[in-house]
Amino acid sequence: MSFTRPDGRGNEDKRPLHIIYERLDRVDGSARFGFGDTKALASVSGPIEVRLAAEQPSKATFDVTVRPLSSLPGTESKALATSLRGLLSPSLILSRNPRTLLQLVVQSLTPSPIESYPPSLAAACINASSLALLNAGSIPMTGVVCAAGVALFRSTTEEDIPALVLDPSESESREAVGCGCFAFLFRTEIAGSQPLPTNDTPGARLVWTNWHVKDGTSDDGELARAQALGLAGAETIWRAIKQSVPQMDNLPPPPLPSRSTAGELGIITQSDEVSDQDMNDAKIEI
Amino acid sequence: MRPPSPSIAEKDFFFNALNQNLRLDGRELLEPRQLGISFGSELGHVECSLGKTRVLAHVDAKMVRPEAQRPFEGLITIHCELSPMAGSEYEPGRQSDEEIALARMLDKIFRRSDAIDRETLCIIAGERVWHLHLSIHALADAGGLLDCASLASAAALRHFRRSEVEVIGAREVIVHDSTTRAPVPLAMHHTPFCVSFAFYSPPGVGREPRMLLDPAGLEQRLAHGMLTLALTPQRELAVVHKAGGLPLAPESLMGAVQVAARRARELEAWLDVRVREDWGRKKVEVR
Amino acid sequence: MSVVLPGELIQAQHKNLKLGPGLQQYVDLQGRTSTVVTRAGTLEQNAKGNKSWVEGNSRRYVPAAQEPVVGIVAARQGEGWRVDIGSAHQASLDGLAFEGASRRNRPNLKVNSLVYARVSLAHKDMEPELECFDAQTRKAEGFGELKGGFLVRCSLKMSRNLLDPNYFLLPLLGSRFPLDAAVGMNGRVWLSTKEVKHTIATARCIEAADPDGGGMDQIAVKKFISTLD
Amino acid sequence: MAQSGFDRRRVNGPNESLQPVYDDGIKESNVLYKAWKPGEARRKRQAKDIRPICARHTATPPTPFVTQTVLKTGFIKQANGSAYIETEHTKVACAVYGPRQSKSSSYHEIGRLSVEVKFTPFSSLVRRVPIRDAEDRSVANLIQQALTSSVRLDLLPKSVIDIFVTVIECDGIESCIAAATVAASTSLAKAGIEMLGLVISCSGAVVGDDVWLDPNEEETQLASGILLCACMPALGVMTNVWQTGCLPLAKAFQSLQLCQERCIDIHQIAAQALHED
Amino acid sequence: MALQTQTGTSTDLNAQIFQRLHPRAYLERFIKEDIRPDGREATEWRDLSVHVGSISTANGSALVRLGDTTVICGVKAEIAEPDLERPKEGFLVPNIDLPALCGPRFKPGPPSEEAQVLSDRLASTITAAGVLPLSALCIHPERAVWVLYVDATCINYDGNVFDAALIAMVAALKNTTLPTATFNEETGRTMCSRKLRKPLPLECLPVSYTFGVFDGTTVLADPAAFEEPLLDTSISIVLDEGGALLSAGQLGIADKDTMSMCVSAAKERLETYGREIYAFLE
Repeated sequence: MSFTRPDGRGNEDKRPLHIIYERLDRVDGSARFGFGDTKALASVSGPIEVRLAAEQPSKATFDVTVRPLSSLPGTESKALATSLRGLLSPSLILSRNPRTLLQLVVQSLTPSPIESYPPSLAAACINASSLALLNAGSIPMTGVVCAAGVALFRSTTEEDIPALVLDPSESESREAVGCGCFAFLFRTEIAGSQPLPTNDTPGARLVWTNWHVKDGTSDDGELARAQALGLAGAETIWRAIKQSVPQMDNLPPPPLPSRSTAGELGIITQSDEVSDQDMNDAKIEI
Repeated sequence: MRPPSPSIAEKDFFFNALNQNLRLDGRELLEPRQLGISFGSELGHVECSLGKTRVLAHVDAKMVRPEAQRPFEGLITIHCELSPMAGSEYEPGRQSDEEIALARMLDKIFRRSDAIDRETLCIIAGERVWHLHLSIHALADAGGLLDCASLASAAALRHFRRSEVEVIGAREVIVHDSTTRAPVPLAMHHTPFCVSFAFYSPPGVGREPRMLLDPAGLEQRLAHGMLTLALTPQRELAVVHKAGGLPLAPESLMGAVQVAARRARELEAWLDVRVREDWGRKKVEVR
Repeated sequence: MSVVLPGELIQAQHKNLKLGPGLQQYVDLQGRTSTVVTRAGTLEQNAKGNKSWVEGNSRRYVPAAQEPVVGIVAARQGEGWRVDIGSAHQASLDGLAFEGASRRNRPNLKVNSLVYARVSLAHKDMEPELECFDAQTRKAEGFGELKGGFLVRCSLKMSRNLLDPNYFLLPLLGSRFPLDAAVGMNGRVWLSTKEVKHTIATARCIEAADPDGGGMDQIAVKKFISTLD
Repeated sequence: MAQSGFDRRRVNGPNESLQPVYDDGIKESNVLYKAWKPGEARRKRQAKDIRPICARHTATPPTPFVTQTVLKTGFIKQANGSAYIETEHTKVACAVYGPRQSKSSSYHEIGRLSVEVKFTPFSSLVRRVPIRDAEDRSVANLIQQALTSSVRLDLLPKSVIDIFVTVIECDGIESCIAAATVAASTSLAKAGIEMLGLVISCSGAVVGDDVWLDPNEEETQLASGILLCACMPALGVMTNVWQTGCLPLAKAFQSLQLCQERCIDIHQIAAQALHED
Repeated sequence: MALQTQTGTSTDLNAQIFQRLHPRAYLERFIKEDIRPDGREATEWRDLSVHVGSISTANGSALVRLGDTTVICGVKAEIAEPDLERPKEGFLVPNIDLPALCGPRFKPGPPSEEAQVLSDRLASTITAAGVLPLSALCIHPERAVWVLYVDATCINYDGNVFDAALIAMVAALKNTTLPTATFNEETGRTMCSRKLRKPLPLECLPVSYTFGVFDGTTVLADPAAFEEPLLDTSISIVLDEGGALLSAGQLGIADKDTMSMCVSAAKERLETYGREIYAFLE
């Protein structure tokens, strides 16, 4: 395929992944996930006390809030929050903590159009949520949900060979003929009929599809191919998440509050520690 | 859901320590917590930390028609909603008192104090102006949320640059991409910085309350009175806000203002260096 | 020892493998059992190899029977108290679940005071229950009201570390100044020292050594302590 | 004019939008009475006629004065009772849920009748911004007033009966309230709730010397006053009267009488609709 | 089907109580017999009817019935200034209301979460499918554009409101006419002429086909209100009038094959019935 991407990536290349456990002070788990500049931050609290009106007798109430980077959340945020709740629920064993609340907040860190979250940003929100849930470690899980965005381009010059690309940037998803997000639940199937798998990646099952094509396509295989590419992307994310687990512990020691070097009022510039460039200890690039 | 109130042990120990001029995190009475800042890849995206308190501020601009009564002025909207990410006491969909107080204070500090020159946001009088959206997201509230939010806001406003625009004829407007023409920083009249103090009534009568700069979580919750000052490095006061019933002598207030003024100068200098550093990095990228 | 994620299958080598936190067993239709991971962390095994669990960290306490906890009395309730132990539901503590307590002689706990107690009942459908004695011997065994001192919060893994007699921190601090501590599995540690500054130093060391906080090792903590005095 | 602002629970349009203005200066509504002068007769129907109810769905011969209203009951599957009424352009749907347990914690000796009215945004010529406004509430109050005394609420302690009305299209607000009242009472009957009688409602507009029954939007605008009456024809009692504008006493009484007479006819239709189900 | 064939009120009542207390078991028993509680087969659709133009106060309207599910949609056209960043584009503002009237689980008040999510899905489907180019709503660049408020109301809820509402919205748009409008630069006002009304230049007429997966295996087409809460997975396939895929949405665990199966089931339905949906008489 002669299609070339603006940033020079191959069709099946992701942007660099960022996984950072944020250790936000007032929640039970938090993490940031990014595909290049497309980033989201998620926090999880729970099981905590639930309001009586939302209490469920046989399982924990799972509450999801999604917030855009700019302005106020509208129906697009509510819709993504509802999808997140639906697609993450199969990965959670909510029945273990009845009459409690599991609270997930996802903060987009990337500007998005008012109408909707582009597929890669939605995928970043999903992956950040899974990381925050893993980081909280307080709700047992059946597996891990990972997601990736896919976009479809049709070349006008050549004879109709559509190009599917993984992890489209915002501008790519705007210009693409079609785009969407696919989320998969990675878990070992324990249903009796299947042989017990021995390889290291557990089986994946589709939990969310959100695929739109602008001019319509009568090619039945296109959706399946997009889904397969999404799965390939999600698999590498699953491995990256697994690699990141040791980072949940052990930050490098914080700089000692050495008053001598600080200003008169004790201002200590911590920027090097917090800024993105120097997060190497907590970041992996794949 | 509110966090449970501090235990008797914590409360007693805190006041014992205070009597010995000791703070729980080892700070001096007038020593602030560590500051941190990081910038996003686009302009106007800043995260600040003050100890464990963290706030994200984001500024963007959109062209709109001005209000009929003020055809020469741009618009500024501040969005500030607290989510449970900041703490489980902030419930989604319900406005808490803290949220209202925070939003009001930020409005006073940045909008009503005329921090930004709104006339420079005008493109064509009566036709087109810039509408700035400042969105504040509290990521973690471990005390001093307002100070951190105002610092993040100031940083985001300083960091932000809007696209250069060119007016051709009466109505045509060309917006230049940041790659063709350098974007323009906001014209700010002044940058107010917010500094908070906690006061504790001493045992015995007639003695002045003790004062702590930049109270953290437990310090803030056990405070008998709070004082928040927003002031510019040029020693102009933008906001004075006292909460809690504790009476203060004028000297205490003046003392606090002196400390805050010094702190504002420090913050200004620090922020200036940070923003310039980041801009230096970004310019290299643009080329 | 290997890193695992929820949904991964683990191979059970031992015949009578006992499963600890983070592992769950399923039996399929053919009667085969499989063991699946339910939380992220490292897969651990005891020396005998008959016990396995996933070591991870968490901040939120989910009550488990027999675990010691530090609680804050939230309210009086009938003959006893409701106690906040950091879990979703408050625990109940009976007025008679103390050493030497009788109908006429019950301890008098004030709201917001601290207790060191053991979880006597933990079930997902019931509110947790606490007791401040050993139910067999009816002896306090160190449980009861915690007077004075200070309360420090930490991650649950730090709690487990502090309860481990081989862990360096409390002995290290104890060698420098007299220190009383009651460690709860719920991420709460009660401290008491003669001098205020020693409590502050201890609290700061716990935070610095917490894998969820500073993550310092023994050498770094030693250096850190020397800056505090 | 729709001054919506940002509503985070809906898909939003621009901050401000205006109704189209036409070059002939005529409002879209003034079609029938374009060159009408005071004193002229009612157009298209007799003063005493109401707009047709029924007949489209039933084979029964039309009642005099009342020719073609659609009144259907039981069309909302999950409701305990429901009715749909259509009189030319006015279209109202109503559902009754209950009696169900009252959510309020305090004990009430008698049941409560709760009425909620909603207008669709496209129900009138000027778009209605979909936010509950004062009109929704005052219309709900009028319907509740008309119905309350007909229901045996004394038999339903601790309960609430929810009546939900959706106005799909409204051509004359008073007639619309009357239609909604008929629909609500029919729904209550359909739900099997014990009642003293069906409540029927009719409105009359005083235009010059005439009383025009069941006025449409345009006729309402010509009227010097409008009277709305609700009654239980089976018992010969009135349950609600409401009047706007300024009317001489004699005219008011005349309107009231005409409305009541017409209610008897509508009562027949409602009863028939219930029978036919 | 033992449940339905037995007669007598007490058995009916028992079946009703059984349905209410153990909805899952109730549905399972039907599915085992390869039939659904309302008598349909697994991939059978309910009857669909579309009526347009009955609301005189709207610029266009449609009433759609899908089985008992009834959705009415009205389009109101107003005039506004365009967004300065998109000076030649009008606005299309689709919303759906699920009033308390339409079913016992809905409450009066502002839109429920369900309604918000439905509105958003409808809006993004209509936008992504390119039903109406927003440039067609331009009256005068930068000064005046049409705003089409596409408001749907569900008046009878019996499941699968998304499919019914999408058809109602598209049909109402197809039924919509706009007066010719001219912007007067001197007065800054827009004048409309009543004589010339034009239909909207719709470029695509999408239809959605929704399926649910019950018990991980059984795919049910066009789920009814009773079935909806018992489904693990919901799948919506949107096709244009030629059968080309416009969007695929799915939430909940699904196999790879399930998706393609639903796409072909949707196409089959389109072949047998879909083409006449928007062929109504104006």
